[in-house]
Amino acid sequence: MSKDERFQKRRKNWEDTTVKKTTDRFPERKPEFATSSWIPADRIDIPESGDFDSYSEKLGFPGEYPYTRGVQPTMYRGRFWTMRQYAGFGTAEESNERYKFLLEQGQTGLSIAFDLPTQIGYDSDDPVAEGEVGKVGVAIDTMKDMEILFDGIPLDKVSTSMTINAPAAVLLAMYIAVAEKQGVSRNKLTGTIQNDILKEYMARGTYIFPPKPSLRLITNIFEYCSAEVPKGNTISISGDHIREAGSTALQ
Amino acid sequence: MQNLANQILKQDIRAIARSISLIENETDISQKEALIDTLHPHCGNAIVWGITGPPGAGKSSLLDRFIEHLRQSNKKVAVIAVDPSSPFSGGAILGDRLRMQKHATDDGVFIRSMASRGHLGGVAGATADAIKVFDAAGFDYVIIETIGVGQTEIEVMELSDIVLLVLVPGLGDEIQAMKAGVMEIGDIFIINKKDLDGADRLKSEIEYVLSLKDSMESASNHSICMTSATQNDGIGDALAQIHSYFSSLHDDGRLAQKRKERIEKELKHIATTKIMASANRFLNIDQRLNDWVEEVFQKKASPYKLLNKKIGEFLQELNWQ
Amino acid sequence: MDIDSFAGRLSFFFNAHNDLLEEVAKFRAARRIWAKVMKEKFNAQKPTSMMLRFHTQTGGSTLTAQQPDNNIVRVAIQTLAAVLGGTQSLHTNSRDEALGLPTEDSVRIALRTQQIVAHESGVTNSIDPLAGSYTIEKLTDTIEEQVWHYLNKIEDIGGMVRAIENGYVQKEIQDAAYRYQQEVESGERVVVGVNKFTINENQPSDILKVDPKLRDLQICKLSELKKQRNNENVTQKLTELRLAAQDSDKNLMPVIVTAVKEYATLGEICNILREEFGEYQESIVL
Amino acid sequence: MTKKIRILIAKPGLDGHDRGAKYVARALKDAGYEVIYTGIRQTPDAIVKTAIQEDVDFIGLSLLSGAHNELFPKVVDLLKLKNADDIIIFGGGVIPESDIPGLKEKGIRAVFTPGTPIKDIIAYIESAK
Repeated sequence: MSKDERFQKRRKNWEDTTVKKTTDRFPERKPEFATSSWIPADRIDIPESGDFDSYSEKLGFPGEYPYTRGVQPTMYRGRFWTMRQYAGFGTAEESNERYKFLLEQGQTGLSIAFDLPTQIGYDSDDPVAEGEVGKVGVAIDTMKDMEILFDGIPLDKVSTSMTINAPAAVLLAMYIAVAEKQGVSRNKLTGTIQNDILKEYMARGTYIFPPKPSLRLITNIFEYCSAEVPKGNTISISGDHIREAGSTALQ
Repeated sequence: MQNLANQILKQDIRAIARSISLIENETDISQKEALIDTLHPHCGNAIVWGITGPPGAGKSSLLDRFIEHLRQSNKKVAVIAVDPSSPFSGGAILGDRLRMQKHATDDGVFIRSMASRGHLGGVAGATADAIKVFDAAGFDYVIIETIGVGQTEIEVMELSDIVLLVLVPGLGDEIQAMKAGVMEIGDIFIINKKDLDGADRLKSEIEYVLSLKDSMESASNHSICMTSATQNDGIGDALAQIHSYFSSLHDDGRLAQKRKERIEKELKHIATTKIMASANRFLNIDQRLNDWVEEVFQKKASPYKLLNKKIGEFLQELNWQ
Repeated sequence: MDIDSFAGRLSFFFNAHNDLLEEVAKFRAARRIWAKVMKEKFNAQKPTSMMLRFHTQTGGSTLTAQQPDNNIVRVAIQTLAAVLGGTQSLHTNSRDEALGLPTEDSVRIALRTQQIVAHESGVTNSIDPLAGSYTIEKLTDTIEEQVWHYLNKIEDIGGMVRAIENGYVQKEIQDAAYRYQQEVESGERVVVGVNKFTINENQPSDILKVDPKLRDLQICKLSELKKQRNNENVTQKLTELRLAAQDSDKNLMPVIVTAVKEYATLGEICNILREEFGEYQESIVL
Repeated sequence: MTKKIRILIAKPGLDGHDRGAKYVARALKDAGYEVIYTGIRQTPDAIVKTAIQEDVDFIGLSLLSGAHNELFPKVVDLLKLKNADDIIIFGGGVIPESDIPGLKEKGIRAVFTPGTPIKDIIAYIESAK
């Protein structure tokens, strides 16, 4: 089969527009990429011939619809993914120590694990918390604990992900308040709260409220953050826990 | 046995639980019969509700709310929640109480899950006698939650003073259910999940079917309630209707009539069961059935003639003639 | 709300299991489906609304308590799956997480796994390097097709909230879980070190444990704080919160922020919301 | 008729990971037992009262959060208090081997860690009933 020029044309168009727009602002990690034996590695490999329309419709180019090949035009040639270890246990003091260790080891983002009473919105002194305090994550009762948790960690420098659903509004509020106390204004904060309540009902069981008020809380967080914390991702929709509950990849 | 019965009358939780197992297991039939006979004089005070309807209608959640309200007026409530046994393994997963688990620590509530163990009719074979245990133990209400498969669940009608039929819009089987005659068994119709689309339409459909029925029968005061168990909406209203329905049953003598019919069915049932058991024993004594099969197979005897003769001999032996 | 005003702020949370090619195809299919749904169904205009960005966690349920060091290899495969699938961020599980909390050593290895894939494996040199593989593209298409089938079915039921309420979703998940577990038990599905290649072993002794006294300590801290804070202000903020909760047009965030600044506890705030909103009861499917 | 074995499968504590508990419940049903399932977040008190009302022969406790050392023995103690310690308790979940002797000493008769084939649990029930 002879070469189909349309593929190369499309690729050039992609390099000149989508890629260029990105590389102008964020250059790639290295000027040139190659394998261990110095075979040059192209930014992307594409067919030379074949069904051009099907390729464009199903695969396309990174950073372009339908994003099958990735959402960023340069992907990991630009920068690596965020290495974000989910961690937290015991008291705020112990977790703070672990976070500092991880940041020293080259981790690029923090991910906070909360204990079950915190995830379900109970204080440590609640009778139902017996046996559970600090077990699967850190115990947070008040903003005081949150202050200790992030002591010595500049919140404008790290991106923080909090795995919390039902009481997300409260923990986000504490996070914002701690940042302000550190002198970091809320519009400098980056991160995510995993705030996908549907998942709780389906798979993980750390729900508190019925679906309707839960959705209201999520919407409230959304609107508040759009105005006040523009850099944060406020919701993260989870396939993980549903999979952990045993669903197949398809589901 | 007297001891177990006494403990039941003293509302001992463990004794109640154990006696229901005794009834279910049928390991010792004479013991079970003695127990029920001892309890009999103490029965008849509890109000018995049956709650039925298709799976997913929210029977357990609704029941959970009813218990909540009945407890507020300090009534003691027992629940018998029936789930199907697997026809293959004989095992069962009994999960109805899950939705009522917040009452688990309340001593005024007793929830017992029961597997059907092959019994048809939406309840278990042990349900009728279990009701008596709770009745004698002083529970004000005994509520039976049926399996919920629909058409065949008529037995609950024979066991309860009032049957609550729970329906829900959108299951697509409303009309089917009406045709199949499930509607006949409900005294009170409860449309649960009333906030869903189609609830009002379902209500008018039921009203229509009831009006047809009423034109054929006289004296009917069926009522239809709309509830949402999850939102705790309409529960008090539904209860008020159930209570007033019960008062009317009581006042015009239908309750006594119903309960007598229940006893009649029970007696017939016990008689048939016992005679069946004797018949089985008779047929299998010394494996004579095998001999008869051989005789009939070889054309040495014909079935009616043979059995008329043998049964005649048997009854004579028993001095029944 | 306008779809473009918030869709760009959504991110997904996936996990990566051991079936490398299927996992890569899953991530690619997910991006394509999301883009189509946002564009065609919700009429999104902004490209960022159509971009599915996701965080990946390696599959906790794939870790085995038996021969825990094998988990390092599993996590490495899962890391590759996430990276070849184009993840935006990644958490790698530690080898000992089926036993308890991870130790510092285990956490370091888990992080090093990511760093080795990033810096040494070379898969980060070209973008989407598995594209065009017959197998990958077939899997991607198949997964996409079957996901559409599920989405349509859920739509028929009346949406996700409804599908959860009537137990459809839970049942589908449950059935898959049951089937998986039965395959493992029958040996049809090999789990190395669990149902094949087993050894007699003792569990490692260096499992990190949380001190059982920790709750007492935390309770102490809490009661101390409750004495020190301005309780009048706390009560007032909590009352404000209750009023705001009763008014469905109010945004609760600002009042929650002021309440936590007064050191109102998580439980105090959530209890008010519990009283106002009620508590969810699970619809369980067995 | 023979007596049916009834088993309560309960999840004490706050963890919501009920995949294992549900799997065991379903498998025990397939093995012919009557299984009562309570759902998640059950207090020891609720578990014990449920077990007594349901007149079960066994209680299977499942816990993944690590609170087993506190919560399992509490169930045993409450059963004793109610004179119902003829009910046999077994446990399962993420339980380090080093905790098992302590749990057994406190009256948990068997502990099944992740990966235990269901036939082992059935064999245990058959031997203990």
